[in-house]
Amino acid sequence: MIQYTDKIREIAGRLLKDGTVEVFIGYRKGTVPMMNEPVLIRDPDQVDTLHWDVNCGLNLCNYLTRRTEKIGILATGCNSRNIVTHIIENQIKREQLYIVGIPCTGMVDHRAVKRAVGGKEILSAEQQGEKLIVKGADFEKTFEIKEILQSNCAVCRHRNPVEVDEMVADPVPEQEGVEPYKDVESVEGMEPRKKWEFFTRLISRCLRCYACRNACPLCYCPTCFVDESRPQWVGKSNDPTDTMTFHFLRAYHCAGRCTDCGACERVCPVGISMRQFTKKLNKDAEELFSWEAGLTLEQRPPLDVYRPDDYNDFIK
Amino acid sequence: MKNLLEHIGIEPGRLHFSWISSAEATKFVDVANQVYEAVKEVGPAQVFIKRLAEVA
Amino acid sequence: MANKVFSKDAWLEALGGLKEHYRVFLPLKDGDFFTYKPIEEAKKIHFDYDNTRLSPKGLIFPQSERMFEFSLDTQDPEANILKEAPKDDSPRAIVGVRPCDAHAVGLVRRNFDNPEYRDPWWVKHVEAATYVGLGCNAPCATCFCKSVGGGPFNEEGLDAMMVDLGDRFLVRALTEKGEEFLSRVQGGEAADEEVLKEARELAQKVTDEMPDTVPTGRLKDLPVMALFEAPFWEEVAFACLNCGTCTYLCPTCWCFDIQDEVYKTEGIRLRNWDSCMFPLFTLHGSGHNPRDQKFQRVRQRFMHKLKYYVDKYGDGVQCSGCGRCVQFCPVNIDIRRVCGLMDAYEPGA
Amino acid sequence: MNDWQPKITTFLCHWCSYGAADLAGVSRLQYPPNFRIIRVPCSGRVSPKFILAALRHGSDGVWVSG
Repeated sequence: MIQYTDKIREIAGRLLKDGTVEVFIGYRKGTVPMMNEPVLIRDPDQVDTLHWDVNCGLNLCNYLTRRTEKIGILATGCNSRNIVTHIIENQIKREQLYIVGIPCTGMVDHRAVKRAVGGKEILSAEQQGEKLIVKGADFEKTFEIKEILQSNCAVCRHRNPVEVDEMVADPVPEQEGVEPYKDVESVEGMEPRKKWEFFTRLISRCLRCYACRNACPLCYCPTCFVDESRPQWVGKSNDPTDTMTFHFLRAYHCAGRCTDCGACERVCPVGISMRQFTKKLNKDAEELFSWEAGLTLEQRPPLDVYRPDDYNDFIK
Repeated sequence: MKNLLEHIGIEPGRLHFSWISSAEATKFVDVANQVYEAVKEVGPAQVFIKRLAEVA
Repeated sequence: MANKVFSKDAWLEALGGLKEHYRVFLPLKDGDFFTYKPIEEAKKIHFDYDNTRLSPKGLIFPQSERMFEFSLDTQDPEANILKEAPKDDSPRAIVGVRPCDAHAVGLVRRNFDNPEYRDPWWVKHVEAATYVGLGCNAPCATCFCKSVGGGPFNEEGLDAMMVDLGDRFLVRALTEKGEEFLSRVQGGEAADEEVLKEARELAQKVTDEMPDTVPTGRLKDLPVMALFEAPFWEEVAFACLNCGTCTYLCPTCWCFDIQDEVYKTEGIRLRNWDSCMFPLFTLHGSGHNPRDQKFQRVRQRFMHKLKYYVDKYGDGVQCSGCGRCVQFCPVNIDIRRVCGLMDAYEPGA
Repeated sequence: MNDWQPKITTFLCHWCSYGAADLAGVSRLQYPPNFRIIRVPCSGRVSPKFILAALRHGSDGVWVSG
C-alpha cells in the first residue's frame, strides 16, 4: 500500500498548495498495531503524516458533518456512498468536496487477527502486498489479507468509489457471487422466541458507550433520541430492555441509508455484531425497493419519496 | 419497522397498519376485529417490556 | 506477613474452596476477552490474560447501581420516602487484579472517600473486598504504569500479591485482609527464602526492563490556563468520536449520573456511569452547554486526568497506566502521546 | 387463558380512522373494547419511537391507522 500512500500524499500536497481545498482528511499511522487515526491537515508540509493501509476501516464521511471549508477527503467504495448520502440529505454540498477515490479490496478485521494468534499481544502488523505479517513477543504469523477481512468487506459489492474527482489507482474488480445476506436469512428462519434470544445474547455485553452510533456517518442528529429527556424514550442504565431499544432504534434510523461500511462493528469495544440489525434493513431495502444506499446523486431514497407502486402489503 | 421488529423476535401479530377513510365505519370494525383476533392469538406480550431496571 | 507457595493446580483448587468465606471474582474468558465474573461461572480458569477488557472498577462501582427505592402508591403509608436499596456487602475476594487496577483504587479513593465527602456505597464495597493481585511478568507494549507511579509488581492497593513462577504461584499477604485471606486458603506451603528471592529478582528484572516512556514531571508546574488554551487540542480531538469507550474501560474514571425510574407505583433511584465525552454530560437545564464542542470535551478528559487532579490533590496523575484506552480507542487517540504533548508544552513558545 | 384480554395501543388519524371509529359508534356497530385510542393529527405523526414506547410500556399490540 506504499503506492497508495505515496499517491495520496502527492495528491493532498497538490490540492492544498494550489488552493483547491483548505483542509484534507485522511489517516495517519496509529500508535498501536492495526489502528490508524483519522487526521485533518491544513498545511502542505504535513502531507507526510498521511498514511494508507488495510487498517483504515473507519468512515471518514463521519468527519464532514457541519464543516464549512473546502475539503479534500479520501473515499473508498462505502465511504463514497456515505458521502453521496450526506449530499442527498443536505449535510454537505458537493461543491465543497474534492473526493479522492480509493479502490478498496477490504479492511482487516483486527479482532479476527487477535483471535487467530490466540489472544496474544500483537506488537506489529505490517502489510506487504496481499499479506499481513503479524509479530508478537514470541511469534510471527503471516496472513492472507483476503482471509482476515472484516465481515462486511468480505461480502462487499461496491469496492470502487461511486462519486470521485480523482482516483489514486485504477478501479479494482468487483467481487462476484457474494451472498451478503446469508446470516440474515438464517435468523429469518427462526421462531420469534429464538430470534429474541439471539438478539438479546448478541447485545448482552453492550456498555452503552455509543461508539457504534458515533462512528456512523448517518448519525448526525444534533440530539440523539437516547439523550432526549422530554419525554425520555429510553432509560440510561444498562438494563437489557433499554439496551435493546437503543440498538433497535439506532438501526432503524439507518433504514435505506446504511452502506454496510462496518465502522460500527469495528469500533465496538466489546465486539458486538450490530450489523445483524442493519443488514436486515439493507436486505429489505434491496428486496422491496431495489435500493442500495448512496449509489447515485440523481435519485431520492425510498423512504423519502412516494411511488404508487411502493410496497404496501403490510397495510390492511 | 414491522419487518425489523419481527426480525428481532416480536411476533408478527403484534403490530398492525391500516388505511381507513372516515366514511368506512364497517371497514374500521372489520379491521378492529382482525387486529383483536391477531393480538389475542399471539397472547400476552412477554418481551421488550421495560419494568424496573434489572441492574446491580 | 505470611507467604505461601502453591503448585498451579493446588492454587486453583484452593480458590474453589473459598466459597464459604468469600464471593470470589476472577477474570474469565468471555468470547474474545477476559472479564471479571464469579468463580461459579468458571469453566476453566487460566491466569494468562494480559488484562481484562473492563477494569475491576465495575465490581466496586457498578455501571448501574440502585441507590434508593420508593413507592408512589398513595395507599402506602411510606409513599414517596426514599429507602436505601439493599446491597450485598458480604466479603468478596477479587483475584488476579493487575497492579495498575489496584493502584487505580487508591487514585479513585481521593474522590469517593475524603474528609469532605464520603460515598457510602463505594466505601462499603471496597471494605468488603480483598484484592489479590497478580504481578505482570510480561507487561504489554501499551502499558505505562511505571511512568505514572505504579509498576508491574506495585503492591499499592493490593491485599495480597500472586507471583507467577512458572509452575507455581507465590502468594504474599500484604495487609491484614490479605493475611486473613491467605489463612483461609487451603493447602500450599510456607515459602522459603529461595522462592522469595526468586520472586524478588523476577519483579526487579521485569520492572527494570520496562521502559519509562511517558513524561509527567512538568505537568504540575505548568500554568493551568496555558495548558487549557494550548493550541494542540483541536488537532488531538479531531478524530475523536465522542464515544464512551475510554471512560468506561478506564479504572480511574469515576463520574456518574443519577436517574429516577418508575414502573407503575414502584420507583428506583439509580446511578449510572457517565462520561465527559458525551454532550449530555454538561448540558444545563436551560439548554446551554458549556462544553458544546468536541475539542472541549476531549480537553476536559485529559486536563482532568493529567492536570486538575494533579493540582487538586498535589499528587500523581489520575491514570494508572493500564493502557486500555490506548488499545481500544476506536480512533487511536493515545493518552501517552497527549501526555507527552502536555508535558512538553512551552507556554508562549 | 381464554378470558385474557389484550391491551392494544391504537394510533388513529384525526381525519381518517378516528372519523371512521366515530362513525362506527354513531352507527352502533360493535367492535372489541380492547383498544386504547390515541388520536393523532395525521398517522405521519407516529414515530417509530411511539410504537416502541407502547411496546415498552407493556402493550400486547399496536395498531396504526391512517
